[in-house]
Parts: sequence; C-alpha cells; structure tokens
Amino acid sequence: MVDRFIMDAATAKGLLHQMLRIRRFEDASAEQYSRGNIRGFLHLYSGEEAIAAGVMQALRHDDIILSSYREHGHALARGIAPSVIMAEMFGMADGCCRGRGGSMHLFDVATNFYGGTAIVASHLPMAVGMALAIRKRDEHRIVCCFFGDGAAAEGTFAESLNLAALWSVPVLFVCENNQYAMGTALQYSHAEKDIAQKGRAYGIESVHVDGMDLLAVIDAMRHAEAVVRTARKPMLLVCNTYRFRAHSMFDAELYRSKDEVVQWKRRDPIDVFTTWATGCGLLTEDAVAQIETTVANEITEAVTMASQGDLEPVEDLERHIYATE
Amino acid sequence: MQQSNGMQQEPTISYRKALRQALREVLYADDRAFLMGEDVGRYGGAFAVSKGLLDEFGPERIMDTPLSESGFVGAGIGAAMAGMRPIVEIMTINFSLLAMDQIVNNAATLRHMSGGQVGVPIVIRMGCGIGRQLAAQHSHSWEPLFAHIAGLTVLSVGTLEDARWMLPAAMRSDDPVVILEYTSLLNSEGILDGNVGSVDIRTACVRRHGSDVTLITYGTGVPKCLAAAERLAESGIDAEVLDLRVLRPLDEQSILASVLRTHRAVVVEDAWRTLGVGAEVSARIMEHAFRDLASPVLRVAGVEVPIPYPKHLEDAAVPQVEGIIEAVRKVMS
Amino acid sequence: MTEADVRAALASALRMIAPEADISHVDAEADYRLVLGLDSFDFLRLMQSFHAATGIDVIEDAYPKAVSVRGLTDYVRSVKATSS
Amino acid sequence: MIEFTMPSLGADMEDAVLVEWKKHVGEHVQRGDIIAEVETQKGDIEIEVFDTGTITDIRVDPGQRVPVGTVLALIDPDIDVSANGKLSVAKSSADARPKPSAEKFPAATADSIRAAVAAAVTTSNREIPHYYLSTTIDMQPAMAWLHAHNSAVPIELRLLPTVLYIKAIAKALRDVPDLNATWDKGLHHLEHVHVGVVVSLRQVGIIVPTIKDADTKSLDSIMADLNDIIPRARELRLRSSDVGNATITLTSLGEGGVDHVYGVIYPPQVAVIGVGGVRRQPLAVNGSVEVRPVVTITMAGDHRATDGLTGSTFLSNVATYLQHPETL
Repeated sequence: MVDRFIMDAATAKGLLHQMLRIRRFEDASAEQYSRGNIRGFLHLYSGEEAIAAGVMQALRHDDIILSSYREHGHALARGIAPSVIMAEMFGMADGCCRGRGGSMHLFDVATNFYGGTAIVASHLPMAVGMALAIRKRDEHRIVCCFFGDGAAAEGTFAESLNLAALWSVPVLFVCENNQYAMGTALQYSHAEKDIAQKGRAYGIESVHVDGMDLLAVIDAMRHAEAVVRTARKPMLLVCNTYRFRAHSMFDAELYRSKDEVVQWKRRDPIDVFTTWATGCGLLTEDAVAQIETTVANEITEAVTMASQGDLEPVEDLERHIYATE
Repeated sequence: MQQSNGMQQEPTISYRKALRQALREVLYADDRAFLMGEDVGRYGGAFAVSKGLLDEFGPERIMDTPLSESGFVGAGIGAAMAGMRPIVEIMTINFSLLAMDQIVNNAATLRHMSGGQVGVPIVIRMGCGIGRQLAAQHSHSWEPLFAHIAGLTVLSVGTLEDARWMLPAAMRSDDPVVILEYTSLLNSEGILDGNVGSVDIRTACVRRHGSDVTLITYGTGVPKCLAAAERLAESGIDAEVLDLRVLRPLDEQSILASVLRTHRAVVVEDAWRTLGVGAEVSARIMEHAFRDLASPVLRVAGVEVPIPYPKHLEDAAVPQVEGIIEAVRKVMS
Repeated sequence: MTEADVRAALASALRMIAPEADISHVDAEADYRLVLGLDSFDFLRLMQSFHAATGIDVIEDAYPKAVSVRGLTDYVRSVKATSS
Repeated sequence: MIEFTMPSLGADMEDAVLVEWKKHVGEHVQRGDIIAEVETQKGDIEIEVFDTGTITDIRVDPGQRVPVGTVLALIDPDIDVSANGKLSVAKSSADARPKPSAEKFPAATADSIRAAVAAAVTTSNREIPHYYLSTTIDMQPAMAWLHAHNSAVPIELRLLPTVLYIKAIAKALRDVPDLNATWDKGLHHLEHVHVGVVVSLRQVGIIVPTIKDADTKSLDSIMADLNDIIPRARELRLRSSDVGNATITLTSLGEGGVDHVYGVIYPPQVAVIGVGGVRRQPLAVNGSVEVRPVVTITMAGDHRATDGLTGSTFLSNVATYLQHPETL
C-alpha cells in the first residue's frame, strides 16, 4: 500500500514549524558561538531546511539516518529536542552524547539517528553496511544517508554507490548540493558536474530535486519510497540547494560573491512554502505568527536549559572505551 | 637577512606567517615546486596559511583540489616521480588516513622496492594536534603512526624557527618528507633569529640547557616543556628541554648526549601513551644509557581515549604543564 | 474641499496618530476629540498632519471650529475663499 | 543598555581589526542585521547583531585592533511589548551569562498594564501617608504668551500648555530640593530633575516616559521630546532609556474636562503633581472680578519625606513661574 501524502492545514503548520525551528535554532547557534558558549567547528544549515523537512516527513520511526557535520537540520527534523542538541554543543552531559561529540557528532539511537561525521563521506560505506544488515535480516525499514556535493569527490562515494547497487540494499543517498565544498565551488571539484549522472554510472537510479521547494522534495520522496522501501533498491536524490551562512563560523567567504547569496536568498525555502500555503488558504497569517512565537520560546528555552546543564565528571573520561566498563 | 627574491625578514612574526614565508621562498626558488590541497587557493587556506598565494602565484602553482585525499596525494606522488617537486597539503592529519595507502605503499616504499630506481621527492604538510574542542575525529595526534613508517622523513614543527626554515630544507630532499604543523600554534608570535638562515632535518635541538633532567618532546610539547622548565627553575630544578624536531629518523645521538649529562629523562607528547614516540625514545635510552640513568625514564602522554569535545575533558586528556612538573618531581626523588 | 474630503484627510492623518480611532461615523457637528478620546497632544499632531496633507494652516483661534468635521470644513472654505 | 562585543568566530581567533561600521549611532538595528565588518587572519568577515534596538554609542573606531570580547557598541534595546505578555527587553534569546542590567518591566498586555499600574498604586497608597494640596492659577498670562508664540512659528513648532507645566514644575523643584528626592528609609536628594509624564494609552492604560533634565531644557526641546516619546509610547515601542528614573511625576488628565486631578505617588518618588484642564472661571483680579482662563494644580506629597509647608512653597513657586511664562 503506498502512503498517500495529504497536505492539509495541520500538515502545513507542522512542516512550517519544522523549518522555522531549524532556522531559528541555527540563528541561536550562531549567537551562542559568538558569545563563546559553543566552541570547535559549527556548520549551519540555514537555507537547506526544505530538504530536512521534506525527506524526514517520509521516513518512519525505525528507519536509520546517517548525516554529515551539517546535521542540525536533520537532527531537529528527526525529533531530537533542541535543548538536547544545544546542551551537546555547550559540552554538557545533558547533551545527546553526554557532551562528548559536540555539533558535528550528534547520535540518538532512540530516534535511529546514527550521527554526524567530521570526515567527509566516511559515513557512506556505513550506510551501505547498515542497509546490507537490513536486507539480510529481512527487515522492512530503510537507511537514509545525507551528504554534500563535496563528498561526491571522495573515493568512498564511488565505492559505496557501487556496493549499494551490486548488493541491492535499501539505502537512500540524499546529496545536498549546496554548490560549494567548503571554499571550492562545484565546477572546481567535479569534471562531471551533474552528480545524478555519477549515480547512474554506478547503476543507481538518480534524480535531481529543487531543494529550495519543500513540495518538490516531498514529491521526490514519494517516488523514493517506491524504489527504496518497496522495491528495496538504492536510490540517489540530488537536492540542489544553497547555504545562506558561511561554511563554518570562521570563514571570510572569499570564494563567493555577496549578490550570489542575495540571489539564492530570494528563493528562501521558508518564504517559498509560506507564500504557497497562505496563498491556497492552508495557513493564515495568525497561524504563521503563532508558529514564530512558539518557535521563539522553544529556542529560548533550549539555550536556557543548555546553559544550566552539568558537565560530565572528569572521572568518567575513560568510561565507554570498551563495552565492558 | 635580505632574501634574494625580495622577501623581507620581519622582526616579530607569527608561526602562520613563518609557514607562509617558507612557502613563498620555495615557490620562488624552484619552478618545479607547486602547492596542492583542499581550499589552499580561493578559500585562502583552511587556517589562512596560504592566504594570498593564489593571487601571487596563480592557479597552476596553487591548486585547489576536490575532497579526494587518496586521489590528490597519489597524484602528488605521481607528479614527484615524473620530475615535479609538489608540496601537498592535507588539511589536517585527521584526513591523512584516507591517503595512508598512497603515503605508505607508494611514497615510502617505491625507492627501496624498485631497487633504487624510483624516487618520490614529495613534501606532505598536515595541520595537527588538539585544536580547541574539535572533538575526536578532528583532534588526532598520529605522530607515532608516521614515525613508524620506513622510507619517510617525519618532521614536527614546534618552534617559529622550524616553521620558517624546515620546508626549504625538506624541499632539498629527494625522498618523501612529512611535515607536521600545529594549528594551535598558528597564532603564536616571536622574533625570528636573524642569523639562522636555514635548518637541517636530521638533528634534535636543545631549546633550553639544564643539568638535572632532560625533557624530551616535540611539536606542541615544546612550549609546554619550556613553561614547565621555567616553573621548575623556581624550585631549584634545572631542566633541559630537547626538541626532537625529527621523529624519523630519531636523532639518537642528541638524546643520549643529553641523558648522559642529566642522568634523568621524561618524554612528553600529546599522542596516546601506548606505542608512542616516548616508548621508542625510552627504549633507545634503556639500550644505550642504562647504567647512566639515576631513575627510570618516565613518559607523560595522552590519555588513551578519543578526544572529547568539552573543554574540561579535552584538557584532562592531554598532558598539561602541571603533569610534566609532577613527572619531573617523581624522576628526581 | 467638500466635507467628505475633510473627513477623509482627517481619517488618513488619524491612522498614524490613533490607529484605532474611526472618524468615518462621527457626527459632523460633534467634537470628535471627545468621541475618539483624543487629548490636546493628539489634536495638535492631527492639525499638523492635516496641514502637511492639505496645506491648510489651522491657527489656534480656529481650534474651536476645527474640533468638528463641519466646523473644519467651513474654516477650510473660508480660508480658500480669502486666499483665491 | 546592551553591550555589543567583538564576537568569537573561531577557537583560534584572538582579536580582529574593526574595518567598517555598517550601522551608526542613532540607527535602529534588528536581530540578524549586519552591524560591522572586521578583518581577521582569514579575511574580512561581516558580523551580525543579535539584539533589536538603537545604537547609542560606538566605542571602537575603524582601524582599531581589539581582542575578542571588547565592547564595540552600546545598544539601547527596544521595549518590545511582545504578545506573550512580557514588557521584556527586545526579544533576544536568553543569554547564558548574566546580561548587563537591562531593566525588566512588569507585564504589558492591555490588562496586565492596568494590573501593573494598579499594583504600583495600591502599594503606594498603603505604605505612603499622603498629604494633598491644590492651587488655582490665573493662566491668562501663560495662554496669551503661548498664543503669541504659536502664531509666530510654523505649525510644526507649536507648543502645548503641558510644556509650560513641565518646565514650571522642574524649576520649582530646584527651589524645593526635598521634593526632588526619593524615600528609602530616609530622604535621598537627587542630582538631576527628570519629570515623568503620564501618557494614556487609550484602552490599554498608562505609561510614564521621562523628560530628562526638564529644569535646564528649553520649552522647544521639551516639546521635541514629547513629540518623539509620546507617539512611540502609544505604539508601545518605547526604549528602556525613555522610561524610569523620573524624580517626579506629572499627571495631566485635565483633558477630559476634569478640574481637580489628585495623582497617586509612584514610589520611590515623594510627590506627584496633577494638572486639571484650563477652564474659564470668574476670578478676583486687582479688586474686580473678571472671567479668566484658570487651571488647578494639585500635589500629593509623601508625609514621611516632606510636610504641607514644603508642598505649598513648591506649588506657589509653580504658580509664579506659570504667571511669568517668558521666564520659562
């Protein structure tokens, strides 16, 4: 039975809430980084919200998710509480990994969220392996693996896609093509610029999606459901998108022009969806204002809880090295 | 000291600027030389070491690469085999594992395996060490890993002087040289000794003379040991600080010379204790200076855990000045 | 300027000063200050924006007339009559 | 006041050079606006502001290199009367570290303003023993002066009687310093004279912006302050610096035709002045009776701080000043 996707007022509100929560959470992350409460590397997801919301709404509770270091949007859309993620970034034991991972390494087995990784594309082979286990154990769930256009230049990308097709495992590769691998634009990284073409070369059904349009992502996911969940074959979804903020906090963005950013911001995924939804009466202005307020409170509360968290005791430094202790 | 190619010798300079001056010197000195790595050009270098070089030398000599470490390190090895003198930058040592096969099975092995026919004159630079709260995957200290590989020369840049002069010396080698630079030292500043025009890549160097104990270290350990030595001096212990500089091949002679003078040794490194550089140094001292030792060699090294993100745990996972002083007191008692 | 024009000018001025005040149904003879709860500060600002919009300078002596729509219209006509 | 400091953009960023200000003193900034550009070892980076308000002071000039954490500018946060009923400092997410002392105000939806005022008033009545005085003043000279002044200036510069009351009260406070004070287990004289002016927010209740240094300000600049503050007060967009630290409060509810207005003291102030509406009334003038424009000014005083004699001296000085408007 194929799930029919129904877009009613409640769904529209839910999806807008998801995207706004991600956007405001990332703004708060930037603020707390500037104030010194978050350290290390911080890669923000602003501008790509439609992909997280659009993909995640089609996934089930027992589906497995792996992501890269630009993972806050995925983690929030998957249901990890903002306060838990913020606490993790504050290095508090109340964080999802006891504060040990930080922004780039969010794990939450309860929601089957198997982390962010800081080594580009190193999670692709793992995604293939988890899907292999699903096939061997004849389970009816899928693996969804998020990565960027930069990862498509890694050896592990090629090896993983080949293995996935060769072993026919239920893994959905979602490439968030935000046009830049850190400071290197797509055309300076890839001779073949069409990443979907690379997927087809390895025998994997690959399609392009407008990553700035939530409805387009939702539509693509209906097709992906048929291929990966029903036919249990791998698939590559290349979502063309753009990150509104720098690669990470300490980046002078020498590699892109300011008006290129302005151009892309004109198709802000949140505005695109809100305009459509209010246009056809699914959302009212009051509803939007109400969501903004609710989100603002959620984020304020998350920061407050994070700042009042407790550090993991130094005595626990060597716990969890091995399963025994 | 005036450089022929119009490079000024600035009095105070940062570790980052010294690295950049070294790159400019070698690129001017040899047109076979070119820099290749992720975001070395348009982005200006992940840590701004190569900022401005793309404008100065152009895209042929400052090459941005895709995220394909195995690919472009292997390509660098190939270019070296075919007559170029590439300087390949791996953004941080954490990504070097992706290129380990190329470095070990090709760069380090070909000369010996081809019966002396094929050389690989390549320099591979990497940013190393504990950054600041970059979590486990971005905070590795794999000096022992590289120091173990036959066929490589492995250098550890612990001072301003080495940041400025190690690269030119490495470029003169016909064999692969790995230079480990430390991101946490990039902002440190100081005065470059004017009359040091170049350095060798064979010997260790005594950074502080002392008579009671020898602190043997490298990289980020150098500033920590110098700080420890200052504090120890206040309580009447005169510590010598020996900067290994070259982790492969180890300068055994300088190590033994120092231990023969002080009869006590503590080896300090951020890397994990088991099978670290300290283990090798300690074995060499035991083999050649056993009877001159007044007490066993002690090692102050990283706690054997993946480095955690929060500051208080990160600080607890690597040696601090207090830990070094404590080890010295033990070895003195 | 007809009475309707005067009422419209006052209405648009009021949008900035007292958005919730609706002058469209106020009786032409009534003192709209009392009906709409405008204090002397509001009234001065109203006269200032009326002047900006229409060019008519309502002098203080004319205030007693200007406090009703009809009175203000008569005043405007008298000013227009003398100046043309 | 919120301090905008040099942000820390990277663990190894220790300082930066302020290249250019994109916003300037007096400009209003929204959360997320680009406020300045700084130069780091990685190149020039635009830095954003996380609070909404108005820049009141720039502390670092372009070209200066300053360490992370240095105060670059001061921002006067908007009084953002947000829907969730909190007259809180403009909506910036809670700062993990204690913020500089931005005053917190009581709740501010329609009913909560009324509740807040009620609360202030009731405590005021309960604890403070009030004494009441009033005087009726011939406003002929003042109104004549005002009329002459207003006919000689463009409509934008016209003055209202309120500015005369404010200036007269302020000058009279200089003469009677015990009333320009606060009571906190003792009388504490205040250096400045700031007059709080009660502004009605129509259905919502009242708010009390402050005219600072009203004793030295010209009538025109007092009027300019009113023109600036009162509209913003009505739109509930006051700034924290607009409100509070008044040394005395003036209630002039005379507009509604009420003659005698007895205010209630706002602690810790020690007096409140009420001014009724100007009305025409027969008055004995030089032995004959004339119909004159008059106003009744009342005063409620805190009996712990001052007594009726001080109050009456004060009111008679106010009357004298009002009858010589040219001296204001």
